[in-house]
Amino acid sequence: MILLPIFLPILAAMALTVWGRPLQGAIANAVLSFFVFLLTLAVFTSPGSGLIHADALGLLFGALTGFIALTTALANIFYVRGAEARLAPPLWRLYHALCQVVLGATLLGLYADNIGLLWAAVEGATIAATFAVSLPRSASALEAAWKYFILGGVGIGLALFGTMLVYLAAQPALGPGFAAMSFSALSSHAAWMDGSLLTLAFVFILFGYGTKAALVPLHGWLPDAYAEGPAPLTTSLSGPMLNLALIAILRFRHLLQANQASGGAAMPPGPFLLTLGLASVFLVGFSLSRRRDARRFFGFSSIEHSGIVAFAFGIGGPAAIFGGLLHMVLQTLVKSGLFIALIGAAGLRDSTAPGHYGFSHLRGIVHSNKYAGWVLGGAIFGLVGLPPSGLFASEFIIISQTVQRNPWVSAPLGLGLLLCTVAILRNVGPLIFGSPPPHTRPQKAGAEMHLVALHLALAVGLAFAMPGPILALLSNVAGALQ
Amino acid sequence: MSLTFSLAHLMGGIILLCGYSLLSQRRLAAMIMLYQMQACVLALAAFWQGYAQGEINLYLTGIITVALKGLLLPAGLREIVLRFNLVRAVESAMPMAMSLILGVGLIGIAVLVVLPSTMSAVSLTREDLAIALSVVLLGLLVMVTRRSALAQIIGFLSTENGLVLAAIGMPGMPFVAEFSVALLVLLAFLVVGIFLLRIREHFDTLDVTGIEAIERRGR
Amino acid sequence: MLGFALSLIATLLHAAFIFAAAPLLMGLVGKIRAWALGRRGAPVWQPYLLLYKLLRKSTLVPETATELFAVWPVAAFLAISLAALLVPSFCTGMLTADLSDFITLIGLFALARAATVLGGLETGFGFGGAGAGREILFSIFAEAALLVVLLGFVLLAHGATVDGIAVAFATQHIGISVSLGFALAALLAVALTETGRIPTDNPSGHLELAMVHEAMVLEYSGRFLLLFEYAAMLRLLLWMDLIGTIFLPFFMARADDVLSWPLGLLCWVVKLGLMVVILSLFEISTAKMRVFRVPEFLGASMLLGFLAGVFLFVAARIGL
Amino acid sequence: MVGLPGQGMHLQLDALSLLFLGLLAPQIVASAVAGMRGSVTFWAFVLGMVLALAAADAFTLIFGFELMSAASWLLVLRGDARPATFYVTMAVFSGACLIPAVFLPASSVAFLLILLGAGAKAGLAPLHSWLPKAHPAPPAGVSALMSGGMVKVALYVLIRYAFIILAPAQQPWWGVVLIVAGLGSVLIGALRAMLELELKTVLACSTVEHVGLIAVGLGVALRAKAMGDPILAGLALQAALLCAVAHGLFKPLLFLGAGEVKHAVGTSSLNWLGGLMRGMPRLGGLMLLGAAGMAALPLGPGFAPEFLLLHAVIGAAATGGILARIGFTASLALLGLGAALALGAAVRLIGIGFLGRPRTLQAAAAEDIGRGPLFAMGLLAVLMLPVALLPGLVLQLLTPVVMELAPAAQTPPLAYVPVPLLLLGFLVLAAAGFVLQRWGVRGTRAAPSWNGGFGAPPPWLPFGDPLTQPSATGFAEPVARAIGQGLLTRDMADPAEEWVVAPLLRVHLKGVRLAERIRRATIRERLAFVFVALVLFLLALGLGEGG
Repeated sequence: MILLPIFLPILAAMALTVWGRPLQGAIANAVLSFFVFLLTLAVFTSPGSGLIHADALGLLFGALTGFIALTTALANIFYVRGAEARLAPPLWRLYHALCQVVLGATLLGLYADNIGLLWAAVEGATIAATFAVSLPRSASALEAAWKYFILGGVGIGLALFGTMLVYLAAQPALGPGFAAMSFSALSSHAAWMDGSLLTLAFVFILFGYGTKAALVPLHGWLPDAYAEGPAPLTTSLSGPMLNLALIAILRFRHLLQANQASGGAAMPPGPFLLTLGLASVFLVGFSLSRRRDARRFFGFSSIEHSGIVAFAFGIGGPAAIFGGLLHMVLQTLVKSGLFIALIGAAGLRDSTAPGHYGFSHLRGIVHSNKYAGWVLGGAIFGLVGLPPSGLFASEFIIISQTVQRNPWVSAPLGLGLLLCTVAILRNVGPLIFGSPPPHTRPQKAGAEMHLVALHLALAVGLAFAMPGPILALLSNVAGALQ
Repeated sequence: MSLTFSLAHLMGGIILLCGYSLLSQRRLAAMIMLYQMQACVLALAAFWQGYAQGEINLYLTGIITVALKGLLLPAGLREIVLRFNLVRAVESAMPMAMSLILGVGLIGIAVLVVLPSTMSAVSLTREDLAIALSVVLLGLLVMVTRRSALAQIIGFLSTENGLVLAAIGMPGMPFVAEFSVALLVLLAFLVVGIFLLRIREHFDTLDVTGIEAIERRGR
Repeated sequence: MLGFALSLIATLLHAAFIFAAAPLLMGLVGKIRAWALGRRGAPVWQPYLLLYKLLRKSTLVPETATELFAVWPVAAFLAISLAALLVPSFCTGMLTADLSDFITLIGLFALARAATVLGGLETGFGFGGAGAGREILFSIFAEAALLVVLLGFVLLAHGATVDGIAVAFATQHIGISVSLGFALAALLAVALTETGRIPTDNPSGHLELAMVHEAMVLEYSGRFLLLFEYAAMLRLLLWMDLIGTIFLPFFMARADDVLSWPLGLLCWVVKLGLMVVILSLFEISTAKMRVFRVPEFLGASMLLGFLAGVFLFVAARIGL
Repeated sequence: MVGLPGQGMHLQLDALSLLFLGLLAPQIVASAVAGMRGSVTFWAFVLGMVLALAAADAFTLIFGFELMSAASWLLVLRGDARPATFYVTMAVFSGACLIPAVFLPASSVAFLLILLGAGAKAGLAPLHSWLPKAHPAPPAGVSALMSGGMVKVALYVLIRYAFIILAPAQQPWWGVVLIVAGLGSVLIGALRAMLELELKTVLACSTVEHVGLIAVGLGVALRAKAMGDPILAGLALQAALLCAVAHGLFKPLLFLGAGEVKHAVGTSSLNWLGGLMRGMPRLGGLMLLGAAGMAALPLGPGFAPEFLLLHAVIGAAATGGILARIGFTASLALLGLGAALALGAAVRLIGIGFLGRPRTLQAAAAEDIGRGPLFAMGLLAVLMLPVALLPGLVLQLLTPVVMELAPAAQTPPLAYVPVPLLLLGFLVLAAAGFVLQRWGVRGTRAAPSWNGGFGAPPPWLPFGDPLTQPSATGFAEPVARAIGQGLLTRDMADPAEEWVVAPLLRVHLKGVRLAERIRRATIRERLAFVFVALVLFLLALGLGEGG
């Protein structure tokens, strides 16, 4: 049962590589994603067992991933209709196959209860994503893919080393064999593990998966990859991949914390995470103000949010972890919606080719289509921690926890958030309400804008009127992983 | 038992030596040569560990290693060098002596971080771990200090050798063969090099700085 | 009951006196100046004639003026006469005693000033605007200086009403302190500015460019001008009352015993006469200063008032 | 459950929040009637303010506060995009100061953070320079609510924390800091109000001044409370609260009026107005009332607070050490300067904008306001009457709030009683009227104005040559020369711009340059970042475990 959502897309990918015109591929992709979404919901009933069995965290983010994949695939249909001429049919097939591979690999990583499988999943997702980035075949796209490949490859290598070190550190507790690679076993035996080895392992894990999560200074690949690849796959669908990496970091951090809490020799994980988190927030805060390309711009903001989440994990404690997880969920919803809206907006300016996402080109969307303009504006506003944006709740929790547990780092965090918020909001004016480029005529907005509105509504609802079950689920996870 | 460890150390030492002397090379051919040697010794180490631990899939790992990394990849690299008649000399971002000193420093750090760990009830000793870690770091150093893409790839390959060295040392670790295969896929992508070909189409040299020309325009 | 009746009578007397004596005061000043300059000068009752003349003349309203043209003279006159009613002249303890808070007085001055300035801007002609701007500039420093000076009095008298200050200074022994001297100097400077006398302004000047007070009422005529003129006369008397009450509170009558009234009245007349003479002599002995010297002049007075306060604290031996 | 996950949001009303809500209500009605009814953002803005005032927990407070900031940012952005970024920067800054502050234990750090956060939002010097830019940007109704309401919400937060929540840790010097900031705001605000040309900007600057007055009152009260001086504390609190009430009434009135002027004339720059009293007498009369309050003239709504405040400062100068006393003497002088400048600003607003001759044909042709705005402004004007004529009564209504803020405080009756003054004035007027009617010639005669001897204007200038009448610039020129050059920068800009904003911008630019350098790194350099970071972490790890 649990294997279905993982391997259905991966197997279907093979078929998609050889079959179908672009539009058919897109539709098939959407249908598949729909089934996968249903399956991710079904998994709640039978979490499976053994190598692949999903815990609460995996289930939650699995469902989220399924949802994002579905909406992205739906928006992707409009995208393909608009941009069909831009890629050769075989490349389109490859592209849709890659969408499914990324989806399957991400789910595998989320559901796997084995650090080795997790690593393999991340590697697969990375390679697929690299391929996808290189698809447009333009010089800049190839260059972006090359960067992605080199940096991602190094990251994967480091992650593998860390994984092996964790295994090694678990020897005193669990001895050789699969047990020493299973999260559940590890976290229950963390106390008896070799603390110093575990710390060393955590550093490598942090750098390995931190590269996937694009924490500064490991972020080098992300902006270009976002900006150059075929939009839906490399932007909207990559949110779940960031989540996967962050969740991996969270799990390993928990091992370290548990070992240290029970008198082990491990160092506290806080300082490492706080350093990278703050570095991310600050660098983004300064980098955002000079961006002229929308996708690159919001790529940077993804880096910022990874940084915030890492920071929250670094603060530690159930509440902060809760805030971090909530932040991941909300930011994934908003960001994916935002990119869908961005593609739609670029469509309104009748060009969905990469490179046409420059702010100068998208100015004054509201003049092209009022609804689209407001939705896009709402999505951008949703990225900053000002109410009624949902992120206000998570950032409020995180900052309050920071003040209570580690007051001195709250000052730089506040400053960094201030920089990022202002840098994002100062683009809303020109982008949404500004004076449009000449010969801009009002047009009909695609139906994908409704998807974006759905995303935003979900984000706000989850933040300020969280249903009891989800609340219980999240707080249990946070309590277990503190 | 002591023989096991001493031989393992010996091979580890040789691998480290190759990794270190990669730093000092100025010619692509020599770097490829060194890498090939490193890979072969790695294969030997894999066999030896397999014999010592009685693990079949370690033999498998060894076979894969010698077949692909010992023979195929170097051949591919040489092919690339010949076909694109790349600049044979590798220009370095920092003075050779400097990078050598850094290399020593890295080894020191590796020892420093491994030292406090108590390897109780583990066949892999701290020395092996330190060696593997040093190889990994040295490989990264090569990637950082070399300007030509091929040299960077070689650095990456030797990093990956370090990983496998650590992997085969792991007592009864599952998936070791699978890991090495997965890594190999990565390397294969690198070296078979759709990228190199593509980049070849667009740029006359593999020198990565050439790519940055676009980047510098700022976006 | 009797006390109330007496103080009511005293208040009415006070009102009658000030409204009657204001023009006379102006006439005296002019006369004495003329004498000191060796001229015969206009008769002392000249101001009464002036007022009567204005009363009989027809009142012109410029076409460019708005409906509020008539409001400003009334408001100015109202504010000044209110202030004049509040400041005790010959006796303390009048009905207005509790209202005569110093800050209320300052507020009434501000009200009068605002009305005059608006009157100057009413028809939108150049001289009015120029005069208004200068008036505002002067007032800024004058008000600050006045407040600082007030502080000294309040600290000495433990009360903020002019009446209370007068009573306190008259009864309890304050003595001649350096701070009071500073305060007097500051208050005089402010008084000269507020009443528009030399050196800050020349009431008898005829060059519109140099005018301040006069410039603002140039467009007014007839009854409106009368109100302005009368307000100016009242203002002079009011300030003399103020200074006299605070610095020379000797022999001031008390409203609730009739027997002290004559002496109080006499002293009041003497005080006024004294100040008139001093004012006249001062006016002929100095020249009008340039407009942008005035802020320095008033700034200095503000500083004096400040020093008065400081010396007060020092004299009271207050530690850090 | 709505609100913070797991905690929800809680509301609760006490005397303080009721006072400020009551202060807000007429403004909201007025703004809605004046034309903001249809805007969703406006109602979100209102909701934010109400939430912040009625909040019982930190989350609700911050949520409302930030919602208020966000909504007003959008409104400013739609009005005029230029100041929006600066505004949102300050708004987020105040949020970033408040969120930590509400979670810190009662301490001086918490107070300073609150002061920074709430002060920045209220426009206290030196963090005020955004206010004269942002408040004029949106439609008049919003400007009115921002000046009259939003600023008050910020002050409410300041009051609630400084007087109630942080009371256990209170120090006398808290009050001193507040007083200094307040005096700075008074001086700069009043001076700029005297010099600015744009009508709405003048009003915004005067808002800065009044916030300063309130802050001085609060500071004196805070200091007195900490030093255990119940009378002074009561007096100063009365002054501050009454000032807030009065300002909350006449400032929205003035802003609405300014909006109507812009609507009728097409511009609200004083140099292009003039003679509006003729075309729009109703608006002119209402504006005159508001200006009287702004100038703190006796018998107007603004005088009683000023009166109380000056008495409070005098009272403060009568206590404490000699340095404190000298300081209060100086602050008295500064308040005097501020009051006179405010008078000048108000007179200039009326005299240049509404009196005199029209400077443009639009100004000459301006038509009077419609029913909606008239009702809105009339409502505020009517509510001003009790504050103006029965301040003692209003103060008695404020007593519970004073008691809540300073339980030991004593509230003596107000020494300034307008009614007898009014009576006296009535008698004087009656007498004067009688004389004039009895002996004077009756009636007036319209005649061409003397106009300083200028010749009659040519026929194509029906209202005379605008150049021959004093402009707003010319009217303010003496003050600009005498004081402006001393207090403002050379180009008559706000010193806060030069001393606070500009340096920060320079630092930010440095950061941006560095970030760009990092972004432009080649692949090798990016690898180097990763590598160096890894080595550093390992080094830290090794040393950490070694030591």
